This record gives sequence, C-alpha cells and structure tokens, in this order.
Amino acid sequence: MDAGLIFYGSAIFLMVMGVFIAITGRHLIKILLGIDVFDTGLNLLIVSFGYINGGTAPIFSKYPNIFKNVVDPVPQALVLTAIVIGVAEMAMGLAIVMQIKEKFGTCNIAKLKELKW
Amino acid sequence: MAMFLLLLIIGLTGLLAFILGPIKVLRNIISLIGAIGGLLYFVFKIRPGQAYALNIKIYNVHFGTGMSALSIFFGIILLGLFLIFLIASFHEDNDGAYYMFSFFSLLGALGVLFAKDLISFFFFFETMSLFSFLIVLKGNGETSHRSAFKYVMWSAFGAYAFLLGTFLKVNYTHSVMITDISYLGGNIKLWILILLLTPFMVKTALMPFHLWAPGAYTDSKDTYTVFLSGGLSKIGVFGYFIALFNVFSQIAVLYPWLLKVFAYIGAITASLAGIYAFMQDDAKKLLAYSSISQLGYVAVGFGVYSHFSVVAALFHALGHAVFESLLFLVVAGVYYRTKTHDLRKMGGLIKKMPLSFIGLLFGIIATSGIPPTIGFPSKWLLYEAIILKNDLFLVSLVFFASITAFLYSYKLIHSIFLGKLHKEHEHIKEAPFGYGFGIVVLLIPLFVLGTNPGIVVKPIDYIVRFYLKPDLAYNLTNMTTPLGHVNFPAIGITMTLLFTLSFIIYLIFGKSYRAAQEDNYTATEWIDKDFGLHYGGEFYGFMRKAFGKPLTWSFEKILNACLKVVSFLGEIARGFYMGDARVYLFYIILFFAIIVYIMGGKL
Amino acid sequence: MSILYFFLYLLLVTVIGLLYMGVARKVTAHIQNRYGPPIYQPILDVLKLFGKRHTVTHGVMHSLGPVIAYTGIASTLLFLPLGNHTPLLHFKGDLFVVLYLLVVGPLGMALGAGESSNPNATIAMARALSLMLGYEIIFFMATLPVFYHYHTASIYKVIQAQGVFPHWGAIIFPISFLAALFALQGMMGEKPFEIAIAPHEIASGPMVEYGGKYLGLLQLWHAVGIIVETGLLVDIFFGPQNIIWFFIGTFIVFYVVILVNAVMPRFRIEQAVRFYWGIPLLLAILGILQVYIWR
Amino acid sequence: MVSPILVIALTLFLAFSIPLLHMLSKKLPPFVPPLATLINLWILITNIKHVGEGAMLITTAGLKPPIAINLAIDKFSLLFAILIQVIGFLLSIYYLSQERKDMRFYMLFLLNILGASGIVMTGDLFNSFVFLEILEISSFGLVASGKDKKALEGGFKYMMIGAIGSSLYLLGIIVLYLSTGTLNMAHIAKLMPSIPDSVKLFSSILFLIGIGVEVELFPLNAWAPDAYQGAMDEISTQLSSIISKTGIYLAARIFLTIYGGLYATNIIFYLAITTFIVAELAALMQKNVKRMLAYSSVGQMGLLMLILSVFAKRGDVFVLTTAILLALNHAFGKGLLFLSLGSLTGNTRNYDIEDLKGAGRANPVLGFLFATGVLSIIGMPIFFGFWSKISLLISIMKANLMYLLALLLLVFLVELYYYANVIVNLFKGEGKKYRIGVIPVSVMLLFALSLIVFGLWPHPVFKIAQNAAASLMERSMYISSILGGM
Repeated sequence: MDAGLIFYGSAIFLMVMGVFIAITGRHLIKILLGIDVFDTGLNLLIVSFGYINGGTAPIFSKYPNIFKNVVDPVPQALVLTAIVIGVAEMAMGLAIVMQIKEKFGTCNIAKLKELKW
Repeated sequence: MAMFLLLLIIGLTGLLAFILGPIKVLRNIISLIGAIGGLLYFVFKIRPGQAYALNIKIYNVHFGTGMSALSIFFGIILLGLFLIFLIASFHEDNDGAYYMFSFFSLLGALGVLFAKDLISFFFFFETMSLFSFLIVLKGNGETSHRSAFKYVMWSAFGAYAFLLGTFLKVNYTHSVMITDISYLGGNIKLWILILLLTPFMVKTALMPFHLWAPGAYTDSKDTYTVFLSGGLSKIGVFGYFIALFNVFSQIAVLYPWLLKVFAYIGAITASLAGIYAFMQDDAKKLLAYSSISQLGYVAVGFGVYSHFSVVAALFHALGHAVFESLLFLVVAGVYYRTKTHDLRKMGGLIKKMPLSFIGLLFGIIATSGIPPTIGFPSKWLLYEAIILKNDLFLVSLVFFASITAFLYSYKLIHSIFLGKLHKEHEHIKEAPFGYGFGIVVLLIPLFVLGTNPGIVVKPIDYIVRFYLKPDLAYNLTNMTTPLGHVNFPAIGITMTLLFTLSFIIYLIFGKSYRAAQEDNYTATEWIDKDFGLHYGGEFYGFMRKAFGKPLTWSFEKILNACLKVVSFLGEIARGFYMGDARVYLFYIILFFAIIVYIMGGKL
Repeated sequence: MSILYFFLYLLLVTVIGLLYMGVARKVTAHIQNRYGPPIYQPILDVLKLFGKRHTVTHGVMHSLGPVIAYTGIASTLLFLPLGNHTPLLHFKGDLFVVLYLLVVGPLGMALGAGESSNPNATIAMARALSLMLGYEIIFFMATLPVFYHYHTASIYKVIQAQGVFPHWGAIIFPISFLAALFALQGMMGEKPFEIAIAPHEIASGPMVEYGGKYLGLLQLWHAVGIIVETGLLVDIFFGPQNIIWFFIGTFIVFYVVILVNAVMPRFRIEQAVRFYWGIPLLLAILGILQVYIWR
Repeated sequence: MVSPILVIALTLFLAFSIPLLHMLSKKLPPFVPPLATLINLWILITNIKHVGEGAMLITTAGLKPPIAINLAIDKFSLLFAILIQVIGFLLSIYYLSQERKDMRFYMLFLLNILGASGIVMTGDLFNSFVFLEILEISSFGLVASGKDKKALEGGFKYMMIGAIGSSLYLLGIIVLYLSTGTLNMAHIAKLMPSIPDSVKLFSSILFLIGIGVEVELFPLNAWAPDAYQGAMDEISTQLSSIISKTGIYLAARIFLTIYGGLYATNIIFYLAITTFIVAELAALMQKNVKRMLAYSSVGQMGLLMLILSVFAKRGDVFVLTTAILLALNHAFGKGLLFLSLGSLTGNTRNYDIEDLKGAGRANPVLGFLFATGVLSIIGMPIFFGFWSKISLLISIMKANLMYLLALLLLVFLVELYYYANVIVNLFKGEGKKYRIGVIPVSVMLLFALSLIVFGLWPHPVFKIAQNAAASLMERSMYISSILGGM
C-alpha cells in the first residue's frame, strides 16, 4: 500500500470524524474536540501533500542533486502556523465554554437556544 | 442656474427654520421670507427654456434641470399654496423640524417639475415623498403612524415601479432623458408606460392605489393637508402629462384601449370615492375622499385625450388646488377652534365663524361644479370632450360622480355650520388671521377664474396645442366647442341680477323676527334647551341599505391577502435560522456536498 | 327694455307655473272624489303669504335660502328655450349649464332648511339629495342619445333639428323617453318619490320652519321649477316649434306626472334609489345602446 | 513616506503593550485604540500619493516576490484599509465613554483592527489566512465579550462555524499552492492559466465556503443573525462595518484578482440572490429590531456579493464602483443603526419593537440618527444610500438583467416595509427618555453627517470609488507591479 494513500486516507478520515463529532455531539467540549480533530486531519492532509516518499529534509546543502528528492518545506511551515492558530482558537473556544458553563449552568448545546429565528 | 438657486433658497430656508426652531418669531419670519422670496423669484426669474446642469455624473447622465411652460404652471400653484399653508400653519404648535420637512417636500416637488431626466425626476420625487411622509408621521392623530406607514409604502411602490420603468426605458432607448419611446418595437413600450404612470396614479390616488390617501390626508397636520392635497397631488397630474405626452406621444394611435381603461378608472374613482366621501363622519376623511374623487376627473381628462379634454384636466387640476385647499383650510380653522374633526360633534357654527362659512360655502359650490365658480368650466369642457369622443357611458359615470359631490358637500357644510349649535361651542370665535387670509386669497381665483377662465385656458392651451390638434375656440370669457358654447360671465351676471331681484322681493314684503334655536316645530314634543337636535351622525345612513353589500367590498382585502402570502414566505425564511449551531454546521457540510455533487462532473 | 322684458317673461312663467299647481290640486281632488280649490288658488296663496307682516327666521342663511332657490331656478329658466321662443341667454349656455343651474335651487333650499336646526328639514334634504343619485343620472343618460344623435349640446339646436313630427326624440328614442319619464317623476318630487316632502312623516320636510314670505318665495320656486323641469323634457323629446306647443307639451307631461302622483303610495328612500338603479337604469342604458347601433 | 508595514507592526505592538500600560495605570488602556487607529490612519493617508497605478509593494526580509511575504497595496486595498481605520477610530472613541470594559477587550479590539488591516494589505495568500484567523478569533472574543447569555451563545456559534470555514479556506490555499508552488497572490494570478480546470474549480469551491462564511452567503450565514443579535451593539457595528467588509475585500481579491473572475460565477450569483431574498424575508417577520438589523445586514452582504458576481459576468468598472459605494454605505449606515439602536434602548439590550415605541420622539437626536441610518440603507434621496442604490440598479441594467432588477425592486419594497415599521414605531406615542453622553452622540453624528454630506455631494466618493475599482480591475497591472514585469 502506498504510504501517501495511508496519509490521505487517515487525514480525510480524521476530518470526517471531526465534523461528525461536531455535528452529533451535545457537549460543548466534545464539539470543540470535534473541531480540533477536524483541524488535525486538515494539518495531516497538508503535510502529506508535501511529503515525498523517501525524500530528505529540505536543508540547503552543497550538493545540488539532493534537491531532487527533497520534501516540500512550505506545507510543513504552514502547518506549524496552523497548529498555533488552532491552539489559539481552541483557547478562545474553551474560554467561551467556561463562561457559558457559568452563565447557563450547562454545557449542552441543545440548551443554547436563546437566539433563534 | 435660476432653478438651482430657487431650490437652494427653499432648501436653505428649511434648514434655517430648523436651526431657529426654538425661537418661534424669528423662525416664522424667516420661513415666510423664504416662501415669499421663492414665489417672487419663481414668477420673475424663471422662464421656459432655462436649463442648468449639476456637476454630478453617474453612468452617462449629467443631472440637470430644465424648464417648460407646464412646469411654470404647476410651480406657481405649488408655491402659492405653500405660502397659504405656511401662513396658516403659524397658528399651529409646530417645531422647527416640521418647517424643515415641509420646505424640503416643496423642494422635492419643485425639483420634479424641473427635472429633465428620469433619474433626477426620481430623486426629487422620492425626496418629496420622504419628507411628506415624515410630516404625516409628525401628525398628532391617533392613527398617524399607521397612515404614515401606508403612505410611505404606497409611495415607494409607485416610485419603484417608476424606477423599473426608467431602467427599462434606458435599457431600450439608451437615454435617461424624458424622450419618446413610442417608436420602440414590441409590447415593452406599453410596460414602460404603465410602470412610469404608476407613481402618478398613486400620487393622485387613482382607485386601486388610493388606499393611502384617506389616512394620510386625515392624519397629517391640518394646515399641511392643504398643501398635501392641493399641492403635492398636482405632481401626479404633472406626471400624467409627462408620461402620456412626452414619453409616449403616439399612445392614441398605438394603445387607444389603454387610454380608455385609464379614463374609466378615473371615472370609477371619481364615483366610488364620491360615494365613500358622503359616508364618512370625519370632516377630513370626507374631504380626503372628495379630493380623490376630484382627481379622478383629471384622469378622465387625460384618458379622453383630446385637445380640450386635456385642457379641462389641467384646468381642473388648478381648480382642485383652489377649492380643495379652501375646504381643507376652513376645516383646519374650525379644528383650531373646536378641536374636533368629527362631524357629529359640530354644528351651527355659522353664527360664530361667518368668514369660514362663506369660504366653505363657495368651496363646496366650486367642488360641485356649479357656475360661476372655478369648478364649472373644467367640468363643462370635460363633458363635451367625452361626448365628442363618443363615450356616453363614460360621461354618465362622470356625471354620477358629480352628483355625489352635491351629497358630500351638503353633508360637510350642514354638519359643521348649519343645524344646532352645540353647547360647548357657544363661546367660539372666528378662525384666526392665518386661516382667514388663506380663505380670502383663495376666494379670488375661485370667482375670477370661474367667470374668466380664459386667463388660465390661454397658457394651458399654449401647452397642449403643441401635442394635440386644437378644436376649442375661446377668449377671455367665452368657450366654444364643436358641441356647444358657454359665456361664463353671463351666467354670473344673470345669477347676480336675479339674486338682487329675489332679494328685493324678500326685502319688500314683511318683517322677519329672529327665532331662538330651539324654537322649532317639534310635533308638540317639548324639548330641552340643551337637547342635541343636530342631525349630524349617520347623515346618509339610509344609503347603506340602498347600496347593500357592495359598499363593504374593498381593495384592502386583496392587499391583505397578498401580505399574508408574503409573511408566510417570511416565516419559512426565518425557519432556516433555527438556533442550533450543529444544524448550522450541518448546512455547511450539506452545501459542500451538494456543490461537489453538482460540479462533480468537472472535477 | 330688455330688463323689463326679462321681468315680464319671468312673471308670466311664474304665473303659468302657479296655474299648473292649481290644476294639479284640482286633478288630484277629482281623482280622490273631491271638488278641490279653484285653479287660481296657488296665486292667492302666494299673495297671502307675501302679505304676512311677521315672519320667523332662524338666521341669515335661513332667510337667504329661499332667495337663492328662486335665483337658481329663475337663472335656469333664462337659459332654457321655450320651444323656438328664445330667451335672451339661450345661446350663452347649453345642456350642462342648465343641468348645473338646476341644482342651485335645491342647494339654496338645503342651506336655508339646514340652518333652521330642525332635524325634519335636514332629514328631508338628505333624502332629496340622495334621491338625486337616482333620478338625475337616469335623466342625464336618457337625454344623452338625443344630443348625441343631433351632435350638439345646445338645447335650442336640438329643438331646431327635431322639426316636425317624425323627428321627435320621443319617437326616435322611445326607450330613452320612457326612462326620462321615470326620472321626471323623481325630479319633480311627486309620488312615489315624494320622499323629501313627506308631509305625514317629516312635516313637509324643508318647508317645516318656513312661513310667510319665505314660503311664498318657495312656492314661486316650485312654480317655475315645474315649467323648467317639464319644459326640459318637452324641449328635448318633442322639439316644440313654438311657445304654444311648448306649453301644451309641458301641460300634457305634467298631467301624466300628477296622475301618477295621485294614485301612487310613497317609496322609502333606499327603495326609491334602488328602484332607479333597476329598470329605469336599464332603459337608459338600452337607449344609449340604441343610438350606438344606429350610428 | 512612512512604510505601511508599520500599520501592522505598530498595531500589534500597541495591542500587546496594553497589559503593560494597564499595570502602569488602569485608566490608560482605553486610550490606546484611538491612538493606534489614528496613527494608522495618518500612515495610510501619507501613503495615498505613493499608490499609483497598480500596487505598491512593500517587501519584508529583503527578498523580492514571489519568495518572501510582502504587502501589496493598491488603491482598492488602501480604500478598505482607510475605511477600517476610520470606523475603528470612531468606535474606539465611542468606547471612551464606556467604563465597564476590562483591558483585554481593548486588546481584542486592536487585534481585530490588526487582522482586518492585515487582510486588506497583504499580498500573500497564506498571510491572509493568518490575518483572517486573527480577525476571526478576536471577533469570537469580541462577540462573546458581552458576557450575558446571548453574547456567549452568539460567540460560540460564530466560533464553531468560523473555525470550520477558515479551515476550508486554508485547504483552498494549499490546493492552489500544490499546483503553482507559490503563495504570492500576484504570482498565482499570473500562473492561473496554467492550472488545470478541476483544481481551479475545487479550490474555488473551498474558497467560496471559507469566504462565504465570512461574507454571510446563504447556507453558510446561519451564524450571522445569532452573532449580530448576541453581540453588544458596538460589536455588531464592528461585525457589519469592519469584519464583513473585510470578507468582501477578500472575496474580491481572491476571486477577481487571483482567479480573474469568479470561477463559480453562476453559483455565487444565485446564492447571492437567495441570500438577499431569504434575509429580507426573514427580517420582515422580525419583532426583535436588533435581529432584524442583523438580517438586513446579511441581505446587504448578499447584495454586495451579487454585484461582484455581476461584475464577474459582465466586467465593467462601473459595476465595481457600485460595489464599493454599496460597501461604504453599508459600513456607515448599518454601523450607525447598530450604535443608535443601542442608545435608543437605553443599553437595556431589550430590542423588542413594541418596547421601542416612542423612543425616537422622546429622544429626538437619537431618533434622527436612527432614521438617517435607515433612510440611507433603504436608499432614500439626499442620503448617500440613494446613490449606491441607483448605481446598483444601473449596473444591473447595464448587465441586461432586467428580471433581476424587477425582483430586486420587489425585495426593496419588503425591506422598506420592515424598516418603515420600525421608524413609524419609534415616533409613535410617548417613550422613555434616556441620558446619553456627548461622545457617543458626536460619534454617531459623524456617521450620520458623512451619510448626508456625501448624499448631497457624492462627487468625491464617486471619484475615489472609481479609482479603487479601476485598480482592482487592472489585474495585469497588479501582477506586473508586484512581480516587476516578469
């Protein structure tokens, strides 16, 4: 089995699972985790886009022929940023959830129905 | 430049009036100076053919203004009525914003008259609607908000229809100017014409579009109604002229049936509104329907589309401005003293307010079209024009409408001025100067133009002659159509002579003694002095039986059904936002899936 | 000279009108198996009324009401040709002038009656005006075909055009003529349309507060009114070529009207209006259709 | 000349200096945002004359594009950047009158401004994602900062949808990157013809969803009414005047500059129409005025997207000008509405239409302000909205979409219906009188005056909008000015 396919498959599996958790979950934290799982899947997907089977690290060197088999560094850099951003998002989300628990006395999203129609 | 300056004068006066709002005297003086200055400036400086381009450009339209003889005709009506309204309104308790709004509505109306292209026409038309809406909103009636709401909705309906028509026209002719579209192929020109006519039908409250008018006329401040009904509705008449002559010059050849329909709508409006008018128990509502009815004649005049029917329509528009304003002004004066519009609560005021009585008397005589007042020449011309166009049913309908005018006129004058004086009105005085001034000023054209219609017919003829083959011979006092002939002063002189004669007979014989009010024949019933014997309410109540069920039919029910459908759609749209965030997320996923499915073939 | 002619003309027509009233009383009396007063009785009545030394009035408008009423009807008379006899002003106005002047009388009356602050009078005026919604439109629609046929709005020209017997409007447009007869009954306020006066119900309606010279003026108004109203019908539908034929025609028409009046009960007001919007309206419409088909 | 990069650097610096200043004195933090926005404004204004045809390039790390991250500012970006600073400045002045905020709020606010300014100035796709995330995360915080139940709920919902949306946006960026090997907008735009159609389509779908959440397109906008309603009034202003406008900028930049036309034009076209109609119909039945304004906002955004898609279909500088006019009108008009609505309710957060009865009559100044906002939004003459609405209709006519024109006019009638209802309600009967400070009133007056003055004299705004639109339209100019004629 191709290594790329495993990466892609598991990444997409993670994304679908994340969305599934977010849609079906009742608990706010669970939903946040779902979103996080989705993000993780996405990050994995991005990294696997840049991955080349048997490639080396993208480091400048004297030997130009090594360049041919180098893993694309940009997606990895992007993913790093994306992870940081994901963390920030998660922090903001958890902060809001804390406040919600304080004010609503519940973490059940079905009870969050102040705003509708 | 002159027109732009005039608009500037009006606008700045309004702004000043607003700023000086709290200082009443100064504000009044400023607004008076502005209005008089505007009128004088208009009369002396504005001439047909002047044009001015504003430095605003959208698309390929330079916004600009131009001037025609017709604009001058309507401009003088507007400014004159505005002055009358202004002087009377000083007696009311108004704030600066009220004056600003009224000046701005005047500005809008004048702008409409000056506009040369359809988009600036729309701009000024909306300005006028907007500020008159705000004034109606400021009215002190219980239901003024409801009326204002209806007013703005109907105005907007008309305005948007106009806008659609404008853009259709621009799309097909590539010109925003008010130019002829009758050379266009297909039926699109018909749609454009109807769309362009809509706002004017709304403004003149033609029948399916009249629902706003009774409310707006009733609930705006009394003095402003004078301007609203007499002045601003003239913009609708102006619009008819523009739409039927300048925009669609070949209508009589291409769509004669449309003109016929238009004339019949006008006649039906005149009749039905007349009937509604004499069923009202509120003086202003009665006058509102009367106003609608009178403007129906104007539509008939345009629908008949012959030289002197259009002359009649324009003359009647002027007449309507004079007598309808007079009636509204008198009612405003009466309200100022009695604080009521309810016909059931007034009566016998003739002894207390003689000048108002005289104003109302001649107002209703003109409304009914009885010679020698301003109401007669136009009606006479209209009848003959319709007969010349071979439509006997139309002329019958119009005649029926003019009979209803007698009915509501008498109800109005009787319930306010005749009959028994109410006890609480025993110490009432004549209406104050502002109202009296307006009444006296309006009585002058009422008679002068009634006996010498040539003064106005000449300029009107000069306007209309350009578009339609003239078949009316006239001079200052006479008018001759292919059917008949009238010498207007002869009628007046005869009536005056005979009145003198009858009066002499009356004077010669016997002496009269003034009897007390309750000193009446009562078939031996003894009545108390305070017993209300005034027959004011349910005045034509028996007519309800005569009309039966059709009287309860209303366009409003159809409208309400439409609104129900729209609100049902609204409920459905609202249901989409159901409040559960997980569902929102699901929407996104679903959307993604659907799009990928649709586009799947191309991926 | 012409002023004097004016007065004499007016006086003559007024007197003839009063005589017609006398005839009416006589005829009615005969139908009711009575003798009735002499034909000249109305003249005596009027003279007596003017002879009264004291009259009660309720105010300026109350006094002026009868004056305006008489003014209105007299003005109408001066615009109405009597056969081919042409009063001074006939060429200065046409049908519409006459129709509108005809309203001045009732209006003056209504104003005067209104100020009396007697509800009876006001109710009567409300009824009279409402009835106009019935008969006035019928009369107008019934006369239209004639004017349309001869293509003029001038009454004098219509008379001229009708000439001799077979060209009479009544012969050419019998349906319209029938409708006009219905209308005339209401226009003259005779039974079954005597709703405004209704002596037993609302005490003679508008006249309830009038006496003395006011009532006298109103009688004169009524007298001229009879001539004008029947005369209008005769002019339009018979085209009398001279004044003798005119008076013969008016007399016959008036006779028919009082015959109907004598044997009829009274409608309620809404019944009367509804009646007019029934068969007479249909007849009037048929008349108009007839002239359309003819052309 | 001051480098515009300072806008970003300075804002960032000031945002994170707030806690330090807070330690110095508790009174200092509120004064930081006005200072920051004012300096930003000054920087941007000094740069106006340096932005000519095409885009002004500001490189970082000393490398020429397409290698390093860079800012690319053309007139279109500059207009939006200035708009953001102006509204940000007015809002931050408005905050001065309110004492209840803690310092973290001002940080979030500045970060929000930073995110928005970054998005409109950057020339790098991934960088725009980063700024978008900064913008969004700070918005979640701002929306939730009302701290009552509704605010928190709105914030959470916004977060759920926003997070997924921006993730998809990132995925779109990556897909483009894979087929071009670059993240520079101009470079991608240049390479666009060589990208296979399926990739274009797929990435544009991803962008559509990512940006669609931000610009409140129909099925993706469900969060918007809730967030608008839940947030405090000033935050709602920020949402409608800054955040959603940034979304519009992003949509225009990505679809028009990078793709050279909306790739899925028809989809967006119909989605935008649906958005507009659904939102206006939903607003029609609203009894809660705030939510009604929210729906109206959504509808206006639909209108903006509609006009962008019309441009993509027909390509006319006038259409783009219209889009900018609409955006400006909406930014000022809706902002004014949300602000004055808050004052009209006496900051009780009770927006029921029945409770607003007579509020305008009792507080004439506030009534005037609210009415000005409404009248401008519905496009009445003498207000700026008139010109934007007329231009909108003219553009649609020029695109020969007459049925759409009729439909729009019909929906405008619906719009007028509910707005007129509110106005009429405000001025009927007697209402409660509220005390209101000088600062909020003068801020709102500035909003209102700008609407009236430019309504009476729209000439300069036209010119500005036309220049901005022209620079957005000149795609090749943009590319060549960034890549140096490569």
